[in-house]
Amino acid sequence: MGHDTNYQDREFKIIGTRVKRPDGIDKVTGRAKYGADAFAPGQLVGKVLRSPHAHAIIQKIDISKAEKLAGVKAIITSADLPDLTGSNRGMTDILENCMARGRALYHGHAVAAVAAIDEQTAKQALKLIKVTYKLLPHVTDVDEAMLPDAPIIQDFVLQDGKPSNIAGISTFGHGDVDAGFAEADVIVEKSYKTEQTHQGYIEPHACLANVSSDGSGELWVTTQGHFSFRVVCSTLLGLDMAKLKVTSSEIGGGFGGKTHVWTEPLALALSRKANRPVKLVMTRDEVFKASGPTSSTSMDIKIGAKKDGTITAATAMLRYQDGAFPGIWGMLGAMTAYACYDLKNVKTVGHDVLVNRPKVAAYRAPSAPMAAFGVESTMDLVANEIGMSPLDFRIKNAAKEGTQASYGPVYGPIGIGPTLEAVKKHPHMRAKLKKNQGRGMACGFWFNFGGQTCVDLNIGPDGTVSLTIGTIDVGGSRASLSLIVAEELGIPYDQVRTNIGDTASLGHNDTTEGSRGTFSSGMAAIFAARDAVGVLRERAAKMWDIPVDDVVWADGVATATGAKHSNLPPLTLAAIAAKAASTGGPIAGHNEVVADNAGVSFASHICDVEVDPETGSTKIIRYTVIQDAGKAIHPDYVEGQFQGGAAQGIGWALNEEYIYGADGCLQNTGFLDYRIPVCSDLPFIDTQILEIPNPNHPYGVRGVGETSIVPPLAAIGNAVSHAAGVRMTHIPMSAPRILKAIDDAKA
Amino acid sequence: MTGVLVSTTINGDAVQFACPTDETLLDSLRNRVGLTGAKEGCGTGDCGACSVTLDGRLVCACLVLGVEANGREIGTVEGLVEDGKLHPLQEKFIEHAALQCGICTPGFLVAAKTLLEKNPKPSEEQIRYALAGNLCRCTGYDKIVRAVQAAAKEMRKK
Amino acid sequence: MRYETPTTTKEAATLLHKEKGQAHILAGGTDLLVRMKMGMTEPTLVVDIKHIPAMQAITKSAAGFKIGATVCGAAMTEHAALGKAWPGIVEAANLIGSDQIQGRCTMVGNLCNGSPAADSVPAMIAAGAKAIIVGKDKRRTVAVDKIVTGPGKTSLAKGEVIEAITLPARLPRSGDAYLRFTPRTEMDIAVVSAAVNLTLQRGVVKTARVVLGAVAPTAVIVAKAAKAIIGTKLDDEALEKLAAACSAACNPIDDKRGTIEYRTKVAGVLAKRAAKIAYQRAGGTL
Amino acid sequence: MMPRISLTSSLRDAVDGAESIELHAETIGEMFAKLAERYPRMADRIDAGIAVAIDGQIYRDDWNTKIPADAAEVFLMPRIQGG
Repeated sequence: MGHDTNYQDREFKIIGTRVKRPDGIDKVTGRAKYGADAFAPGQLVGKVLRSPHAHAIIQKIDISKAEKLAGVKAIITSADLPDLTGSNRGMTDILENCMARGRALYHGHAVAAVAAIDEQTAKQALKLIKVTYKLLPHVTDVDEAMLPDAPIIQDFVLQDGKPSNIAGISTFGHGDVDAGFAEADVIVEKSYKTEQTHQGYIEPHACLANVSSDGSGELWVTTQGHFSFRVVCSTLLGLDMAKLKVTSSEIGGGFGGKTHVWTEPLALALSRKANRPVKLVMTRDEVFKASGPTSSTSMDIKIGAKKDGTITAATAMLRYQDGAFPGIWGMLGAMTAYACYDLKNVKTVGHDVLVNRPKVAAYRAPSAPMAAFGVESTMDLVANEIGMSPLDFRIKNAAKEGTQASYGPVYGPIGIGPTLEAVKKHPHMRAKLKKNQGRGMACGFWFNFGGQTCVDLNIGPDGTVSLTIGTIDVGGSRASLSLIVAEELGIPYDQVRTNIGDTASLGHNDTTEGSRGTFSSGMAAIFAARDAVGVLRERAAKMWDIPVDDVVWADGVATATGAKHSNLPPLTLAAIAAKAASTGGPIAGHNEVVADNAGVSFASHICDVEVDPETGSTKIIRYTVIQDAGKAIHPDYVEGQFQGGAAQGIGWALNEEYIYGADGCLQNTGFLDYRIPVCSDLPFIDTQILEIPNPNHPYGVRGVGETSIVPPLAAIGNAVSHAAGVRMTHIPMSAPRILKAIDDAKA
Repeated sequence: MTGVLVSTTINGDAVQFACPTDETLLDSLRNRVGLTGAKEGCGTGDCGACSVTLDGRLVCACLVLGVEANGREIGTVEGLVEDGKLHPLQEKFIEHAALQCGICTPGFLVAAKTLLEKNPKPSEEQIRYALAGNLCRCTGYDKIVRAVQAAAKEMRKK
Repeated sequence: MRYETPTTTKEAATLLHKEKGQAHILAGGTDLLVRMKMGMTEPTLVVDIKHIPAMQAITKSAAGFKIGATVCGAAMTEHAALGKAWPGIVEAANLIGSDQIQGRCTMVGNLCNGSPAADSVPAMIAAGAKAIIVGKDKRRTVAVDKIVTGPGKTSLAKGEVIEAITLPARLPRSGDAYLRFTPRTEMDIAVVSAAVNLTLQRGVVKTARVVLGAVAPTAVIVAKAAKAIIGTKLDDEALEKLAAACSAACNPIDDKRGTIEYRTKVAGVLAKRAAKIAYQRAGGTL
Repeated sequence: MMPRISLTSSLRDAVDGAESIELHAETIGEMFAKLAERYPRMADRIDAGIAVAIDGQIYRDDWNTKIPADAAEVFLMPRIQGG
């Protein structure tokens, strides 16, 4: 506490330079160790048996034959896990999602798990487990799940005292929307649907669990939050938190999907039962069926405006599915829907709806892209109706400092206006379009979070610096954090190495979500470095035998101030470190902080598409991302976040979707039919970083990771409407949907 | 389960391993030879994270049986470094920030190396199509394509 | 699982014939290993045919081309003479998967897998390709369009192995083309596809064959579509008739990859476009 | 001076339907303590997680955060999750 988190305007020496990342060499040589790359002596192979049905009572699980198979060392079902029924609902849901208790709630829901001496034996054992199911009616569509006669997914969910699939209704807004619509010259009302998508990280979930008979354990795992995994796993399995050491592997992508546990508690339980290490790696098929994709949605958007372009009222009725367990996804949609605009009268309602699909998890700015698709598509329609350019219409209504956000509070300084002005000036907006091509733009918002953070900075006897952090590195943050420490200490970047500590070597760190990695660990690193500078000054003072107040630290050296000390040559970090033993011992800096205020973030995207009017096929011709990043510590990796988010949004807009059959089973459980964009699908993605400093970070850093996935759905929808003359209201805008819209428009 | 002994050449070294006949080359490389650079992203040939070369041809190691390697030459990402020096593609991937999480990187490097050996001066479009079998979810491919272009230029200088 | 590497086609045929369990041929493995991974098949015998010299080469003779059963897609792309004579076949084979898949996949595998959406099959049928089939006791040669009888089903008897595909000698002023629709630009399965092979005489289409993929349980030869363009210079009216005939010949299903409506309509669009490309390749000017 | 504390609609049932409340507190922690004392049903909501926006800046965790005497607005909203 007591650290000044306010932004201080300053000239940076190396912040903002494009240095090489420290983990680069391991990652280009194949040496980097990811979740599935670990090995422990005597390790077993873990495998999970999953429900082939969308909804069924599990009447009996007969493991007798499987148990007898040579090489099988442990089999677990829900009976081997604690029954949390009636205790903390959140933990119960997590556990029952990891392993079905009594009822399989979705196709792919785990019902049993096996540990065996090798892959072949484990697979064989799964086949020998006989599960007797009694099929129940299922529902996978969000609108159908809200109908009065829909099959009920969870008994504890009630609306007006009656069983329901509506797990939550969240209302936001202010003003009087009825009065606002009455004032409007133009009102546009439109319904939209978006299909379920998956984060699509290339690395499947993988872990290596090792629980000893004394109740201590280790977990090596690919995760966005090893500290949170420790909390959840130890709670679920009744282990002492301090006795469970969780180490995060290199992470092969997460995007929110690795913020939750899926098979890790099962691996620990298997290891405990078998008394041997268990490696459990999900197949791609399992990742699609049984990790945490995003919601499919159904929405009604209504916007009214005056002829001069002033929006008088806006509403959004949002229905988001949560999968089989309650979540907050509809609520987040309702909070973010109109966050870009300055509205006098606004009301949004988010429904969280249960269906027979996997438990929804966060996916990059969770819930915001869908609501933005509805709102930003309707914004274009209103602009067209009143004869204003969609860009000017947005500029006129953009939120600014002092605007009451549609989700409640009043904004401080924010960046939506500057991104829109940048769109106006961007050469992309003036580029000529050819036949069958169209241009669209859209805006997006995300909150960004900070959270509990803790770092250690240790100075080695040779004066090199090691920073240990507890947030994981999804996209180059170790480079950014080394830059921050080097900047603070005034030393070369190469002299700093950032490592990720395990749960035994640092205090609790919140999960790396909400675009918080560089923001919050960066803040803690600054304070830890300043802490270390204090120690370095003390040590220099001791070496010189002068008062510490006469020592200043600048440009990587301690200098004695004052005429009395003019004969003292400056002491380098290495020189002070070399004498550490005789001046008080190891030199270190520490910081523990709750890094709130990551700063809300806004982006505006411009997109050109070409639509083949005979096949409905859409090609992205040009794409530009403009986003407020606050200070960009390492511009390459800021651009990388912008480009990656945009690419995910493009995939979502055009092709990606979960396809469920009438039997409630997921039909596309691989990368062949769940189509994430390939290299030849995309153009170069232009980026423009706006650096509007975050007033609540010493360097002005904001979260940057998520917002860029928000605008693409609508930007592409708006571009398609200009290219093909049809307004698409169903995501993905696949070729068959576009061709049908074109044909329907002709008829 | 039937096991066989396989004698093969990996990155120029003679290697022997025993494996079940139905095991994939990817599993043999990772679990028996200890080369974990090739990754399993899908196991069905759809992501390219396990790209290796088999007698010089680019393949997905998950779609080759371990036994098929007998008497043949395998190249993996671990073989890209020569005489302790990074391959220009490896240099440029780091320099151009062409990786974020890095899980797809080994596959991209092996695929890009195969491309540049066949076509030292590929167009942007040729690069994009040649790398279409390698999925990346972090970068939007932008910096990957630029890194391959830069490496090609660098290699032409030599 | 037994793994065998015979060195003659007959030896392979005998091994397959004798096997009582689940026997599979392994050439490129790009379908077989996926099915093994997904638990769709658990072979007791896998016969790797890549050690059979008779299957390994592309040869050109007065009779045309012979493409061995283990020749991978990449090797076809690298064969300049084949690409010059049969660009449609090569582009179809080249569309099967990524460069990684191309390093392994074979046209014969693509054919014998029996998928209605197989890319190389419509192109082979349009070209009048034949399959040389070797059994335990005898050899036979059959037109490619007689091989696949339904999704995943072929007319091959137990133990029969396709050794090679033959393509007829190329007449002057001939051209072929293959187009498919996929949601992505690469790494995808045809939602609908069309192959056209034609020969010109003074700019007029003299002979033609039009074949559609992914619109019925097997590839469909559309004789009416060929008839619509024979005797024309591929004017708009002929092309519209061709498209209408193609759409009329479709008998597709609704599935995760496309709708009946979409496949039916786009089959005609692709056939028109493929016809134009084939026409230009044959030396015609539109 | 006593800043007005506004609540998002989903929290209002816990404070007898009030849209806003007048309450003196110097920190977020003190505000939560006083809220829970005055409205017992708020205790569960606070445990479940509430984010606090002070003049537009969102705080999720740090209960020591000072509420400036001249704060124009203190807004209580659901604690949210990111990706």
